[in-house]
Amino acid sequence: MSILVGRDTRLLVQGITGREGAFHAQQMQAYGTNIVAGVTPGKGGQTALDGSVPVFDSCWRAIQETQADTSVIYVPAAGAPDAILEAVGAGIRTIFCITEHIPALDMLRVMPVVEAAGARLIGPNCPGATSPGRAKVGIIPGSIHREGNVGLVSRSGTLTYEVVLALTEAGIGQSTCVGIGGDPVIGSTFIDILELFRDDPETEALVLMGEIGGNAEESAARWKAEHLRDTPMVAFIAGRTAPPGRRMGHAGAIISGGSGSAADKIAALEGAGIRVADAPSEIPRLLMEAGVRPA
Amino acid sequence: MSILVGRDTRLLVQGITGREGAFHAQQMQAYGTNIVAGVTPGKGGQTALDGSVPVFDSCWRAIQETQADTSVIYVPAAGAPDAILEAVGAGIRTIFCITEHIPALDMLRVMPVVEAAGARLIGPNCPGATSPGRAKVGIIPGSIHREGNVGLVSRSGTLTYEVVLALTEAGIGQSTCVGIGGDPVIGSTFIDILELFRDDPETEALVLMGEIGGNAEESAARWKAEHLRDTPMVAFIAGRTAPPGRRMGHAGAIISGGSGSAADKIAALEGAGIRVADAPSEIPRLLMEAGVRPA
Amino acid sequence: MKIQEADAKSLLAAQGLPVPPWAVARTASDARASAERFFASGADKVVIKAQVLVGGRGKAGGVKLASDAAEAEQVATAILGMDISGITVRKVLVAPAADIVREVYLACVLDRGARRVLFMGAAQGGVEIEALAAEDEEAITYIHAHPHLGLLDYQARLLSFELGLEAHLKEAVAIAKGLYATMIANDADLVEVNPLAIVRERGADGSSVELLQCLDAKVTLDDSALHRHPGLEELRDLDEEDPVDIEARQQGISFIRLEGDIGCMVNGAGLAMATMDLVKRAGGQPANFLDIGGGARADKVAAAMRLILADPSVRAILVNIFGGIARGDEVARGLVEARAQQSRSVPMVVRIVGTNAELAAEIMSASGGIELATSLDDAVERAVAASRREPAST
Amino acid sequence: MKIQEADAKSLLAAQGLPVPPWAVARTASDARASAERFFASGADKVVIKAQVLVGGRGKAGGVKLASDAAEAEQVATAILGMDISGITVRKVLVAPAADIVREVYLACVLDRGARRVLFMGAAQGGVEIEALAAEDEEAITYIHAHPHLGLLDYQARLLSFELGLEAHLKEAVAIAKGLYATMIANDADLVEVNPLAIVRERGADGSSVELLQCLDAKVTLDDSALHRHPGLEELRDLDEEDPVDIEARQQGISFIRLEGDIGCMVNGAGLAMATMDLVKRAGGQPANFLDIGGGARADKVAAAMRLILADPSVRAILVNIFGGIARGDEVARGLVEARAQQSRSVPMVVRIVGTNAELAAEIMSASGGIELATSLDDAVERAVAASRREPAST
Repeated sequence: MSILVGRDTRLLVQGITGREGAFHAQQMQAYGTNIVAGVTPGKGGQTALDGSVPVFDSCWRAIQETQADTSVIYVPAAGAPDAILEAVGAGIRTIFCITEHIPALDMLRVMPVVEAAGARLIGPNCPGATSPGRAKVGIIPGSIHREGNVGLVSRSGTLTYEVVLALTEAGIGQSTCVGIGGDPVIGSTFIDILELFRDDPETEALVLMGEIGGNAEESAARWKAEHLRDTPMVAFIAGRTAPPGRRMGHAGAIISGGSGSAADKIAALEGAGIRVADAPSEIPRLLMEAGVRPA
Repeated sequence: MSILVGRDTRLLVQGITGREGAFHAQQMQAYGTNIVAGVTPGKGGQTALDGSVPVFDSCWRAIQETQADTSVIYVPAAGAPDAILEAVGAGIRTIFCITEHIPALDMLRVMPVVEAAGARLIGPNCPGATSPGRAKVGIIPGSIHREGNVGLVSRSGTLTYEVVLALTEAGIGQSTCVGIGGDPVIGSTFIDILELFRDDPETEALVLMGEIGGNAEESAARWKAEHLRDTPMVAFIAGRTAPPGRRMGHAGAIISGGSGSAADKIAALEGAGIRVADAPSEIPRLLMEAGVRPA
Repeated sequence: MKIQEADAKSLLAAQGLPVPPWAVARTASDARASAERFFASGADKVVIKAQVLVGGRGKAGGVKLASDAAEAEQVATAILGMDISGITVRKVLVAPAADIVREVYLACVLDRGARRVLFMGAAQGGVEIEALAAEDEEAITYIHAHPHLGLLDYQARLLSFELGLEAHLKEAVAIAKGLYATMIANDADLVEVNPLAIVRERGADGSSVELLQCLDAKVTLDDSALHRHPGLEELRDLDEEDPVDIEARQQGISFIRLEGDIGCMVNGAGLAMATMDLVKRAGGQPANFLDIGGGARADKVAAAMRLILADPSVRAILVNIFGGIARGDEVARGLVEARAQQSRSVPMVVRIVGTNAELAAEIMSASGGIELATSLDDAVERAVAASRREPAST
Repeated sequence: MKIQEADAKSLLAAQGLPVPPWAVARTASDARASAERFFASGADKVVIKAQVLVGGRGKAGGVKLASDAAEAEQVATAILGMDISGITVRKVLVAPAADIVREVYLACVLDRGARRVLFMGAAQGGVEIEALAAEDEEAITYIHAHPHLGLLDYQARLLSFELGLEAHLKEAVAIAKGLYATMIANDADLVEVNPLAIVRERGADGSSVELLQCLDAKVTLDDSALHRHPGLEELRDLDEEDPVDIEARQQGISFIRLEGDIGCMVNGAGLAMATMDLVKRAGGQPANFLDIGGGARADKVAAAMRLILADPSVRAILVNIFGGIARGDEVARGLVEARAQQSRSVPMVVRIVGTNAELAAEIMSASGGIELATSLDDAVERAVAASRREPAST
């Protein structure tokens, strides 16, 4: 098994005819993801991916015709909040928003609608999720994965790839790798994803990739201590050397008002019995010390 | 037992220092209702009802100090939507809004907040509810009641009193009498109240007072046929002789676009096995024919 | 409150919606002058439409085309003064006739059951939505706006696609959102554009362009919200209102004149309807619906009495007051006073129950000329009987 | 984006909030002229405040009173050019000094965890909220605005009562709602008024009146939303920005200069932070944070190289690119090109992995002068070693 995306996923790609959407749709399909529909308003009736995927004017029509159950959004920031609302309104319950630079107040308005519908949003400004050997949704390079039983959740993009590659090279496969995004306001938190991993029988160990800013890592540490006491878990926090008050790329990555520092996060994680790696390359070793067996 | 209001009710009166609020607070207290607090912003620290009830600036403070669990609103229309939101925000879960002439779009904005909090709003533009011998909340004259086992729910004000008096004079007591209000957008429907009566062991028969406009009576009839098959129920529909297209006083009482007529409603009620009275004075007889015994 | 088409169009235009130009005329010569202006600015024909607040004006002959100014005057002459469902036409709207490619229907309305604003759209316009719904329910697209965020962009697009307006997507989205904006800005219950039309116009370079226009507009306003839109109260069409309706409104009395001869004065809308129903059931004919409202003060009672007696058909008056907020003695005093000022003698049956009912009975007995009833049924019976008696000579 | 106090005050005033008059001066004589105007219109004293985007200006001596124009000029002279936390003061704000009765704190901020706008209020103003929170958590009232309806009336009242502003309820409610309006109108992350003060003013008749005024204002804006507020981009204070920061922004590169000597070029913010951390762990000192962003094109790579080399302290460059969206060969080509244009010779260690990594390695090997690393750890070690080597003579 896996979480969020898998062999049963029927994927809808919003913005499939755009440059980003078209490129990644091709990559996802090549990986084996079952893309059943695309949506670009005004291009209904066309096809994408060499005629293999029908394009619709609206999510509503796309779902009526294809029973898509998961959506991924490559729509530019100005239209992305509406694209999320459209997916929710059409009945999609798992939505990945890859788009970056969505204003935070737009997300504040969108989230209550997502929640009221009982839908799950991952992102925005996230790399998506890959269940190796099953499906990938988003932009994580498919080639770096290996099938296995380690679940990974991360606030970063390329740093996630770095760790996935390190795991794969060490012979440690992954059940699902999830990037939740680096924005201040995101749809799914570490805890939301950890809950899914808890309920996945194939996930036997966890990796959490955090960074400075906010207190999501601290909350996740408390939750893990309470609900996942027996699952081995290793973490990494990026930004140990970041100066306070400066935004480190991600809008969410800023140490402000004496909170959000790497030191606080590491202390919270270690306090919850989670080993914190000094470098991404250390993570495989720490997992093995915690009992994970490479293939 | 009874529904909505009873001996345990700890009532907060919003607008207690206004003309209407002060008069009805006195009436309610005289009936035996446990009024624990009043709210009028800017008059915190004063008292009402001859010093027996403290007045607070906010619902939040009132609840902190008095553990009020039910609220009744006598605030003018311009401030009433905010008063509802304040009660909800402070944690009150049963709110009666007596105020009339609240714009419908204001209620559209308020209702999702009420629902999201899991609160119950009765009204606006409603006379409130009385559980005879226990408590009255709102403006229904206390003297017309008699304790008993008939539950009454109505869209009207004085028409409700008419029927209550007829029941009382015929020796038929009431468990609770609830006026849900005659506006197009109201917080609790017939069905919401019927559900409460269903779960009240003391309520053995029901009276539903409907009127033209909308289709709340039709929905209630279907619900009753499905969920309250064995409970005797009598109904009355006001407006049999009303001409279409004219608003009969209540903003909600209008026959439009071929729907909302008394004939349709009566047919739906009778189809659900509910006896429909031709006159309010007939209701006691129909109840007795259905097995209700007068005291 | 219903408002005239021309006023509804102003409200739409104020929200930036595309409404072709129009003029309102009260006389045929004004209509001709307006038509001349439209012909001068390039119109091939003009349309002249009766301005009345009732439906069915098209079928009644209240909408006509004219090809030149003389014909416009002739048509306006025919329409002005026409009777449509009992309303005399006092104004016409004059507008250039559009070159219509296709008509669709678009409206938003308060959906009380769902507690949402409901958009309704149909690819077929120009017909009544109720008729269309009865014929083919599938022909109508229904979408609920979000209660806080309004009509979302994707919902507006969805409507546009379902209406077959994909070639005009941006315009159609803006119009749908504009309908919502009109609703919110004015506290409307209903904003209907029927037809919303694709019309052909000549571009600056002589080529033909197609664009969307709101050719008709219907807006009804929430009476409870009028006070916060002072400008909208002015749109009330006093021409179509009875003077008694105006007085009733000013007094805060709900009053609707009917065909019968028994004047009713009741407190509470539900009880007022039930009282009417009982009159009819007892073989009488109610002359009106009248809800005097809460806390009926003496002056309000007197005003209600004037409203009832303004109807010469009234042969008996039935007063039914259930005192709760209203105090019976005050109502009684008002009745006695009104009775004293009454210009013609009409039998009056009064039933007052509730707060201070005994005091009320004393006051009325002392005054005389008022028949007291013991119950609602008794009051109704007495009033029906009274309405059949020969009027006493004054 | 941070903006200066004077600009923040303009944004508040634009929402109708009560902000006393102010002027901005870049020279002491301008400050004197402004002070003279305020004295002429009745001020007893003026306050002169350094305009810098860092905190703690009060403690640093950047806020001073003056009792006459000469003193104002003297104070302005002292403040202008002053260094506050590494920033040179280039502007001062001049305003009439208020007669303060009491100061409170009021702010709204984006609460990321709750996904709501959070209002914070304290009856004690003029101090830093973090300090106050650390001292007495109970002293602060927290209220979340509704995500769609904003700060509700009752919430604004509640804040006002908790802040002890019951004597100014209407004003306080309007100000709290105005803070929210300022946030929404400008897509702000933070709108802070500290102090919000009850000030005493002379009324027209000479009597003294008390009213609420926003005496200081701090607003930060959401960079992701700046594009939809074209006017706000102009508020960016280029005086306080490094020229390299300006270039970085124009290129869409996230760049922060640090103290060290190893220039870093990385794609992705998380990986860029991790790379810095690893450099420090290996005993080196990163000279910067640099996230080149997604799909790093050759020209962007060249620009990043210019940004890094503009720092004379840089003694080695570490490039770490994990190709996903970014194609390794394009990055390599950009690096080779930039290397060719480089004015001074700095050792460069490159690690490229992912899409087209082999092709990238070929391109860089062919060019020469670039040290290729096999892993991130390897790259970091090599870069730290290179930073310690004596520079080669050019």
